[in-house]
Amino acid sequence: MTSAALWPGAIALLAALMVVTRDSIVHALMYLVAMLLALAAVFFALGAGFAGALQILIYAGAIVAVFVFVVMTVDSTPEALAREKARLRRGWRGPALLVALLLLPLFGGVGIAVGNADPVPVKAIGALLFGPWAIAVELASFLLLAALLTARHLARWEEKP
Amino acid sequence: MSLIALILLPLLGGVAALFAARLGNNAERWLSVGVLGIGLVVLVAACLGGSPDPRWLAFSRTPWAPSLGVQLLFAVDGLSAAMLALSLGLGMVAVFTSWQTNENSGLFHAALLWTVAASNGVFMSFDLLVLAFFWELMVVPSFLLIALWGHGAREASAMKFLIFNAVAGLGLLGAVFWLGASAPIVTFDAFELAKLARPAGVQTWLLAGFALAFVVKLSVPPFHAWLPDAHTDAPTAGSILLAGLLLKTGAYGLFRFPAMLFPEGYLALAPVGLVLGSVGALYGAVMACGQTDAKRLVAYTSVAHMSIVLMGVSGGVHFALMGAAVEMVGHAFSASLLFFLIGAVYDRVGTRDLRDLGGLQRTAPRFAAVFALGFSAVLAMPGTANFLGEALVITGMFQVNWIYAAIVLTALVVSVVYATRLLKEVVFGEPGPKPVTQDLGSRELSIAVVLGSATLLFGLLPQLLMTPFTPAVDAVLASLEAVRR
Amino acid sequence: MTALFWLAAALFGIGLFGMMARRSLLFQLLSMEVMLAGPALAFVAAGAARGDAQGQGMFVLILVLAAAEVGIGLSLYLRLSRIADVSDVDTISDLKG
Amino acid sequence: MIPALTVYHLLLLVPAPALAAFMVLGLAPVFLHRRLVMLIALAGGTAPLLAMTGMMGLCLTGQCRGVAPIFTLQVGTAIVDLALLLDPLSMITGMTVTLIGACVLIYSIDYMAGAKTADLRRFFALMNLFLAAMLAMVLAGDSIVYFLGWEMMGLCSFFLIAYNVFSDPAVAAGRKAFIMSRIADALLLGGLLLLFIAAGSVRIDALIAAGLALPEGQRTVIALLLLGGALGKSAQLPFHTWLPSAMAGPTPVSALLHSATMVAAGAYLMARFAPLLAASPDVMLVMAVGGALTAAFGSMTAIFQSDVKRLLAFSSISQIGFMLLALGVGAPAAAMAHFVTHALFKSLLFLAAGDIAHSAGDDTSIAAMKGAASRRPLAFAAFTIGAASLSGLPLVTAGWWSKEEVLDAVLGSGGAGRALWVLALLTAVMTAIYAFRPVLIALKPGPVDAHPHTPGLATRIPLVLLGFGSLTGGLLVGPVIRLLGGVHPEMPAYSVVVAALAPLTGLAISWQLSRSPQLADWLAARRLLRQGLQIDVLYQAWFVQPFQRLVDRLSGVHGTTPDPFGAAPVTMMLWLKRQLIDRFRSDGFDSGWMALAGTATPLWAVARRSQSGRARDAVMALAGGTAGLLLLGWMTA
Repeated sequence: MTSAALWPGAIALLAALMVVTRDSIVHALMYLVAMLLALAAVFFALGAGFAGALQILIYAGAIVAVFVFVVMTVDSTPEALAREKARLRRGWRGPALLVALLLLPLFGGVGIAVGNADPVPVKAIGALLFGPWAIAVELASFLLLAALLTARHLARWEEKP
Repeated sequence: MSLIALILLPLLGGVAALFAARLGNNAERWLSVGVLGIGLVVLVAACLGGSPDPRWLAFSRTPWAPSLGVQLLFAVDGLSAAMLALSLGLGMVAVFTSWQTNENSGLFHAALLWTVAASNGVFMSFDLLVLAFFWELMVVPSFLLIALWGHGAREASAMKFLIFNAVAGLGLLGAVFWLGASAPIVTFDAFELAKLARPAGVQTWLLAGFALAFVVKLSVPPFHAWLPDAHTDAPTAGSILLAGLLLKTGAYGLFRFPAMLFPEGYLALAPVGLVLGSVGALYGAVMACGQTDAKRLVAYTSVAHMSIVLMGVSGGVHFALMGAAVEMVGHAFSASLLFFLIGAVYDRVGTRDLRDLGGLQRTAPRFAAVFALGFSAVLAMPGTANFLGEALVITGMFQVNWIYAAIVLTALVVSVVYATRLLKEVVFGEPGPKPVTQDLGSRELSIAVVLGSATLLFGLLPQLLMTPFTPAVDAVLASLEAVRR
Repeated sequence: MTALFWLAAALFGIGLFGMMARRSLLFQLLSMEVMLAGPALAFVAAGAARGDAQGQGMFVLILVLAAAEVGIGLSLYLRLSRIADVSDVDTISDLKG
Repeated sequence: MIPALTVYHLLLLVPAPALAAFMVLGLAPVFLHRRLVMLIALAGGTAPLLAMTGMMGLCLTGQCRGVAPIFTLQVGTAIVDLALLLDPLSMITGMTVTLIGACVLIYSIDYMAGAKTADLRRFFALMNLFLAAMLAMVLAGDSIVYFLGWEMMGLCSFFLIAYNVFSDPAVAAGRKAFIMSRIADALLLGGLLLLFIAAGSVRIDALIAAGLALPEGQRTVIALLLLGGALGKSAQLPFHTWLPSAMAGPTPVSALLHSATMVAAGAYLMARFAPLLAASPDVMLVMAVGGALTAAFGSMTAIFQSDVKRLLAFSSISQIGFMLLALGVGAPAAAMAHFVTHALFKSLLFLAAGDIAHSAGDDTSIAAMKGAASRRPLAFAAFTIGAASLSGLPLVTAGWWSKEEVLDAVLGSGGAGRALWVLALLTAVMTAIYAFRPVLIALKPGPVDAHPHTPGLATRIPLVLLGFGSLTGGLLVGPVIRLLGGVHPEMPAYSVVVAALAPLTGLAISWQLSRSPQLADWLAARRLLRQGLQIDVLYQAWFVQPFQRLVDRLSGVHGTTPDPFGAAPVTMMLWLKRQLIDRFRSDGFDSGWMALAGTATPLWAVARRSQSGRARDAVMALAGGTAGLLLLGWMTA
């Protein structure tokens, strides 16, 4: 089951790399969709079908759709693309080094005692979310509401910004 | 317990006035008048209620901090009662005087009531630590009155007032601590402390501490420098409280405590008091002749009169003590009347400079008539309480040493010089560059009539004062007599 | 199983790289999505390994967080795009000390 | 407290109407119509006369020694018991005062007609208050009421002299009078209080008895203090300077206060305490000599005056000198008899002079009297009668009878009395000289009436009444002296003849003066004498200016520190502050901390560069920090 997850996982990794290195935002977005779908596959492979389904529906579906709306406002002329490329080329080494330093202890130190367990039924997730975690869920809903209001407020068109 | 109410009423009334000011409709003013009126009723009830000790009209003892020997020990005799009535009554007068003061009126009335509360505490406390507490407390609201609602260099004057009185208060506090600690069981009960024998030298030093606080508050030269400034820059109500109450606390303290606690020290320091008083009586009178500010002039007359009170208190004979007590009351009314009138002139024309004033006789005849009354009182015309007091002091001085009597008589002569000058510059002559066009209104007239008729009443019916004062005077004489023998 | 955690760490690292290296605001937002995917994977993987529902529960919460973040982030982007050059966030430095 | 009423409590009714009139006029805060003001004033002024007449009736029926206690108060061991007293002395003085008061107030109705209502009210209020005060003093049976009246008279005198409040000289004259009489009052108060201590009571009879029991030295001091009070109030040497300036007041004021009644209160005081003074022969001598000198000085100075009112003022000084002379030789009865006649003719002179001055456009100079005989015949006649009485023309005038009594008493006292008698005779000659000078000038032709207002009934009645009194008052002298218990000494005939010749001589000289312009010019040129030897100037230089300099110095007029005595403690505290506090002002600890703070500034400059304000840099720093922490954890694990 783990090995079944590794292939889509590798795809997700590649796709993620492509996301952060593309010049064109549209391409990056496409790779993001790819990465999300690959992750969904990973989830299915791990037996977390509920998570996988949510990943496809909400992430790859809803969130990316919002991104698409925004991306439509971007002026993506060849000059702009060239400028973006030049910028990336100038300053990728520092961040890369930092990330390597960050990952080094993670790869080196993280070990997880692995056991094989049965897939979790969706019913258990529901019982968890609306049982012991009810307060967390409510807080999350507050967060969403707050985000909604904030977004509406920030994006409102004003004559004089 | 009702005696405590005499302090608590104005104290809490002041807090209430802070908030009542928001209600509008002069709520804080009527509240203050009501509180003071209730205070008068309480005072009368307490004095008529009787007390176990025939020496006192009212007596109350409540433990407060027994481990420190501090208690709320209040006693009222005729002298205290007169002073308390004066404080409450003049408080009312002060409220009516400042009916037009609108700026931050809540705090103004609070400060006014707090001054009354603290001086009430001084006038009846016989626990010395509580006395010292009220003594210092008294300074703060008056400081506010001068600093916030005064004129001219009010902050500087208020600071001067505060520094002089707070520093002098340390003398009292130090002596009180010494006294309390020297008793076998720590106590600040003046009656208990009076029973303990002390060497004459110690008594003299302790009395010096007490007297410093009292004499500075009494503003006897050379400790008077704060008074003219404070009076000049204080609002009218502040001047009335200053002249009517605060100076009197000094006189009251000198009257009550030195002979009671330190009879031998009293005898040792009496000549100092007499000399200081006689210098002050002449100095104040001469200084008053040279002032150009009307309020300053009256302030210096206060210095002179309070010096005469000091002489009377230091005299140690019946007439002198009685004269000092009567003079205290007489001066409270006459000085308040003059300060009130000058304040009324200032409100109208915005100046108190004698060179710019004049012509009240022509433009405001009622004003002139009342002014003449205040003028007669400050001159110590027979028929005013001031004359009675000064004549009694002179009589007593003749019994002590004729030189002191001659000095008071000389001061009486000089008083004509400054009083006629005040009258000449303010009432007589042609109206100055800023004439007073508006005569006294009915509110102002009634204040003036109350103050003026009080002066005359106590002058013409002296028994009203002298009968209640007799126990206090006799007590002083008795404790002195015990030592002289 | 460890590989999946390495994968999660790598996804987070890549996202972080994007955050640091890209100067266009939109790219940074995308990178953030990538970053969020890392922990999400780690939670789901751990939950699957233990057979515990909490892993997927956390995923749901992360999902909500991501949704909120995208909503606010994009509206901020729109707002900023009117007053500044959002293709280079380094030009936005009003907080400079 | 309040004792049972007796018939003598009717004495309270004597000053009461005047006091009531004062209260209504002076204190009632309502508008009063002009006529009402006059009516009230008149009632207040004349009712005391009626009440006093009743008391006189009581007195003449033999009940002439009564006390009306008012209230009693215990002060320590002493008793203050206020009372009014009716005895021959107070009866005679009271009658005189009420009579003159009524006449002057009636006269004032007409005289003050030109004044504004408000001023009129003030005038009459003060006149009534004065009358009440004077009567309180006269009828006082104790020193408190006595001094009350005494001081209130001074106060009224001040306000009435300064009645014209817009005139600086008037106000200055008022202040001068008030201050000088206050000095005398202080002396009197001292004397009365010393007596009070000795007696333990304030009743005048008790005071006198206690004073007599005192040792010689103390008694002399007290007598001197009382004499000082009398000299000041009566404007005798050396206090006389205030009276001539006091003529700045309106003429009725001069007539009532500053000639007839208040000024003579000193004589009344001396008569009241006569038994006490009689026990101090030295003081008696001082009083007699002082009185004689003042009489001579006053009459001599009066000769040189150019102003009628000032002339009359010096005349008052001189005549009261006569009274004190009589008192000094132990003849209070003669003194009081002279007080009565003097009050009559001196108020008559003032009232007549006032009317004449009105007709000359309010000019009170002697020169302006020319033509008065034709302008105002009645006033002129009254003035002439007054002058005759003043100079004491024999037999027909009241002045002669009373002056004769004084002269006889002086001569009869023997010893120094003879010298004083000669001086007094000289004074009598000079009195006639100055008294007739204005009369003779008034006979000369002069301008017509400048004041169209003809004198009404209110002017005529007092003039006629007082004129009649000035002529026939001599009949009263005998009874007065008998009532007061005086005896007329048997005198050699020559003294009577000489005394009768003295005024006639003076009249002759005066006649000569008016005929010879050279003499008149010579008189006018004697400035020093006209100004009373310039004693005023001396006082100015000796007392007023040094006092003013002292005041100026103390109040910092010339750049000195104002209020030096009060500034002393402040200066001392500031010096202490400089010495103690300023020395520790540079605080070592504080400067250490400040240095530390100073080094932090460059550090801050470096540190602030790290704040680029770019979000990416913040993210990088965050990532670096996290990486560092993780590496640390990994390597140490």
